[in-house]
Amino acid sequence: MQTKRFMSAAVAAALAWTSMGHAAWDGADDLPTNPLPCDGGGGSVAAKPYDGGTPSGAANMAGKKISLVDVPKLIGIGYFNATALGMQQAAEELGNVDVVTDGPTEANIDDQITFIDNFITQGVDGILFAANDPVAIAPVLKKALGQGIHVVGYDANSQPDAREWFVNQAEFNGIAKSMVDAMAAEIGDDGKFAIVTSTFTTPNQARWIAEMEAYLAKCHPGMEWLETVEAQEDNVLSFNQATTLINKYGDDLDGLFGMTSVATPASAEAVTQAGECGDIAVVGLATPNAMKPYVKTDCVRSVVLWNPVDLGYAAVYVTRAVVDGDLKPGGTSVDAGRLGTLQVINGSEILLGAPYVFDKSNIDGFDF
Amino acid sequence: MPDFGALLRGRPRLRAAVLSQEAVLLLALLALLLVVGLINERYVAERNLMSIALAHAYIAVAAIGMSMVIITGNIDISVGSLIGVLAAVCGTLANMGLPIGLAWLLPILLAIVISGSLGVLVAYCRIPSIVASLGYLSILKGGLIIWTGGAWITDLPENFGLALQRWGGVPAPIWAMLILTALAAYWMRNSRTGRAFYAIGGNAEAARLAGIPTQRMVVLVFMLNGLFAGIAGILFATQLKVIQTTVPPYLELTIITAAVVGGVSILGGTGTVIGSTLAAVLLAAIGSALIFIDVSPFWLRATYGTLILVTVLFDLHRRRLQQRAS
Amino acid sequence: MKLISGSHVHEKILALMLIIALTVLSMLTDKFMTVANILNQGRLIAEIGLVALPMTLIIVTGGIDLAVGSVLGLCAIVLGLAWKSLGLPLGAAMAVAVAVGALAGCFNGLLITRMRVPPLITTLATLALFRGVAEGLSQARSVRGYPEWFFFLGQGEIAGIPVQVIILVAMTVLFWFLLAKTTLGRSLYAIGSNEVAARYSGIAVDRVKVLAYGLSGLMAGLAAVIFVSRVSTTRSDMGTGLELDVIAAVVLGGTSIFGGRGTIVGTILGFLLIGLLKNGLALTGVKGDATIVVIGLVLILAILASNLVERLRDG
Amino acid sequence: MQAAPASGAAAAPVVRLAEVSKSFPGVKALAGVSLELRPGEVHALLGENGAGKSTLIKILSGVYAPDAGQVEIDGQAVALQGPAHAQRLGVATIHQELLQFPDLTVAENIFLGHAPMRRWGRIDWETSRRRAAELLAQLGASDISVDAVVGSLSVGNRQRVEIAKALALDARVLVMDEPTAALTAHDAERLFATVRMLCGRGVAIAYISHRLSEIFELADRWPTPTTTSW
Repeated sequence: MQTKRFMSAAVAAALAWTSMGHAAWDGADDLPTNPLPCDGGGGSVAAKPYDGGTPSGAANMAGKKISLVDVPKLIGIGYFNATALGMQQAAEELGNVDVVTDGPTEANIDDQITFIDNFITQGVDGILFAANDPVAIAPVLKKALGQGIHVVGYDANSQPDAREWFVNQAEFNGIAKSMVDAMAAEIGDDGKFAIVTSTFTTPNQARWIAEMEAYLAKCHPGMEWLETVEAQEDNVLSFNQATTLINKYGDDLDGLFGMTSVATPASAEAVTQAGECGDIAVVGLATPNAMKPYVKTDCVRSVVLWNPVDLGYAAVYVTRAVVDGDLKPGGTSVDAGRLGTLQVINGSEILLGAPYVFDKSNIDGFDF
Repeated sequence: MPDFGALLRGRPRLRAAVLSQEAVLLLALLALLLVVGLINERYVAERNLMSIALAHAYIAVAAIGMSMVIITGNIDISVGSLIGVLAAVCGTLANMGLPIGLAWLLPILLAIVISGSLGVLVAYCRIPSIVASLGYLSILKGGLIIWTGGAWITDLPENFGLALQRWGGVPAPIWAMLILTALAAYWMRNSRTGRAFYAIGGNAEAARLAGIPTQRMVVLVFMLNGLFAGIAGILFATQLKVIQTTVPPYLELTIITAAVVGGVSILGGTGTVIGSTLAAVLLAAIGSALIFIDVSPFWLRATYGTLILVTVLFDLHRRRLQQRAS
Repeated sequence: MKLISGSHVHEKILALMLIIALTVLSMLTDKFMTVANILNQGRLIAEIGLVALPMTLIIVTGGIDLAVGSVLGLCAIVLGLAWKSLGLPLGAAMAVAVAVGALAGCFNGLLITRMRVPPLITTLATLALFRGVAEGLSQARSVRGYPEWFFFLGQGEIAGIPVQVIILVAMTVLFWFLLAKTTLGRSLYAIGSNEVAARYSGIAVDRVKVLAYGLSGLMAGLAAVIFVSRVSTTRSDMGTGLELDVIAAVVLGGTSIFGGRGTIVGTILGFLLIGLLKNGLALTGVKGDATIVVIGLVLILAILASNLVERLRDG
Repeated sequence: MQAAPASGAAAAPVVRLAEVSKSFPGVKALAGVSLELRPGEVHALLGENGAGKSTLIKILSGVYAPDAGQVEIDGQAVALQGPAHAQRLGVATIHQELLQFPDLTVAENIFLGHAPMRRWGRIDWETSRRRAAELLAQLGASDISVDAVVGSLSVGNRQRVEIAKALALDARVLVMDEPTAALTAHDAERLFATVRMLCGRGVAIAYISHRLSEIFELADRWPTPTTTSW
């Protein structure tokens, strides 16, 4: 009978997948990893010539009022609310910049492209972006450059030649080192951990995880990575996935990494509700406000993050400097208001600084 | 396959019980627990069982209302957005300093009003429910972002966490799921209105000619959907210490899937809310099991989709068996 | 009043709404009503239009296909893998991707006709299944580095007109002819208004339905190839949420969700109204979230208006 | 030609239509139709499809209100407010396309909308099933299980359930629209017997058919062409 035949085929297929087991994760973008030295100190990278793009025939707006648009990966999450806030602060300080933030409601490559394209048609002086996909976004960014619009990225990069500068919150290997070292400090060099991430296709998260794997192998070979689960950018799903991991591994689980500002507080909540505070460490990227309850109850000792308000703030300062001619290809540093002077790395990236580690002593000093 | 037909002929009640989708789902759930429990006994430990039930308790509550709507031959694809909006309203009211009870109650009333208006569009303006609710999905989702800008609601009052309370060791959402399912099942079975819902879904024209005020009933069923979505929204909002004010991805599809896998015919007229609750729990159990038995995370969704398809095919097979047996 | 007499009431209302929207928007901003902008918009939304065409056929039969977005994602992955991992020539890989789309659509169609699973349930399940297969096959890897010539489909132009707009126009004519002028088209309407009667009058109902779902998969495959060419990369999450955009365009176009009624002209009008509204509102500085609200309102109001007009006409 | 009424002398009509007209935009569906239905009589209505039969049936069952003319029940002019109102006044209709609920049981179909109730608005299933069984027994249809799903029954049996439904309403007038259209010869015979039995109990029956032979077999009265317009 057809129904039966179909069902047995389906079940067989399901079992076949099951037996495939889970493989470690390598970032899946075929880029080399570059783990930092174990004992601190920056990895030295050879200086690279400028590899960004150049807008063709951009009007000289030096010192004049410019209007910028900001297209984050998605709107409606705390992280990009914070970057948008930083941009408004910078615009207010500078006085000659307008910034509008608008973007898709889901981290969707197609919608983001449409938004940028509409802004090009609308006619703006500059576009700030955080890419959902480095390659997919490139054609539309190149189109903007071709029409004399300045293009600066932050948070999530595109192909270098599709934009002028990228404000890098922290290098991938730096984040990886901070996260892994923080975890090792809590669970020891033979601890076992699992990861809760957004999706495997999110480029930043994938790179961080790949760098973490490389750094683990190099500096903490005794730690055991149990598995990685996806939880979208969804609070409740992150909580449920973390809870399932806690239930699955029981006492074998020593730590949880949260790879997004959604997954980390949800993982902390899962550990709290399971009554495992102190037994299961939570380390992750998160905003301070969401983590305060857990840091204060000592359930979470350290939260890794750059300051996204500063990131947005820097992006606007960099764009202003580019328009004014203060930052040109080949430049080595840029002045960024209250953040002081930021260094150019990697050809066309501006480094915000080392990732920041929040703990009980300083978390109350931040509100974002 | 044994001849169920012969075994059950002349015993209509036994036949109905054995061949019901509820029995099938319960068996599937028990089989899953047994098999995965043998592979990893932690899967059937009390706390994981509790986590499974807890994970989809609010889905199950929302699926009760959805089942009723589908039983009348309609559908509501805006329910996920509605729950997102309600959670934000609930948190905002609580942080405005309203008594907690009101912060829980007002969103439920709001949900009844919003869903009721959807029902009016469907019943009186004759807009097909899938179209009207597609419009509502956009409006609620966009409206939520305009209103909150996506800022999380934090610093909620201490006693806000309704879903975190335990009564007799069992979390409140599980109680809500069990009690509401039992009440709704009894009401659907034994009240004239409940039977009218089945009649409308089975044959709307006949229901009208039999003197059932079909338009009012459709508005009522959407209001009930709002009631259950409202309760689900409160359970959803109060289970963590922060409220994420965006619409949870694919929430409406999960709720509809629970109703459909629970045996509610998308064509209207059949199905029970017990089935949809069992299905909601089964879906959570599958999701958990896939992690416990180490399915490659890349193949997780494909496995999940296959299992839904298998359940649905099995349900159809069962129905055909049932038809033949009688 | 001419509007309410005669046939195609809904199409007339839509055309009127479209004209009003165009007029108002072009008064608000001079960036909107330009050939360059309109053509560029066509490039950005062509995939939705391509999938909306066969969706019209399906909804006319009283069915629905929620899996189109997932089929698009699956085809994109198949295209990338067939080229990069299997080493097929890119042209062959494109053909394989479209074929896989058609097969996925036929799979839906067979479940619906042979197993008699209602379309909504079938495609709800395969929405998860196909997306899952795409994720499983891709292992979350993007395929990039396509040769330049491949980008012609998605980024090139012929006589100043984006290539995919030309494809969309050609396909629109083809589907219009199919639905309005052929026996197949009549069969689709017949199935939608009374399936049993259609069966009794000798229409091969099952075969026609499988064909409709197969076409839907095929067009999703074509859209996938164009999409990959437009964005130069392949990801397993491509096309997420596409189904709702497509269904919105089709029902706004007046195709009855209960089957038996609908036209390609209506679908294209609905598709244009949504696309140009989104674009025009964005150009006038309305934010994306407010635009979503406007689209939702327009959807409800358009159906409401045509119901009202029909009621007036029928007394 | 007029057969003698089954129950002796002509009783007063239960339902009387006087010069009833109904139009739809562009169509005059009924023009001045008059009709009397008496207890214990089968009143045949003969006509081709589209001759206004369905409009007449909908007026009798309270779906449409006439544009002109009067509907009288028990000698009183009434304005039927809808199907439920007509049912309350004792007029039950069995539509050609058997308007039933295929997923619900026989008992439930019989009592849908007027089920016996217990306290707190609960349906009294015991009583429903018992009374349904009694009604089926009266029709000689005890072979139908009250717990069977109607969708699983044969057309003939579905029709008997539909008649039981009318009995449950204590209908004094039964309107039957093309009742034999989908029946086997055997089922049709059984139906005629039932119709005669109902007549014997004093029910007035309006029997709509286009099969002359049936009309001759059953009818006590049928309208002459001069009084109707089909």
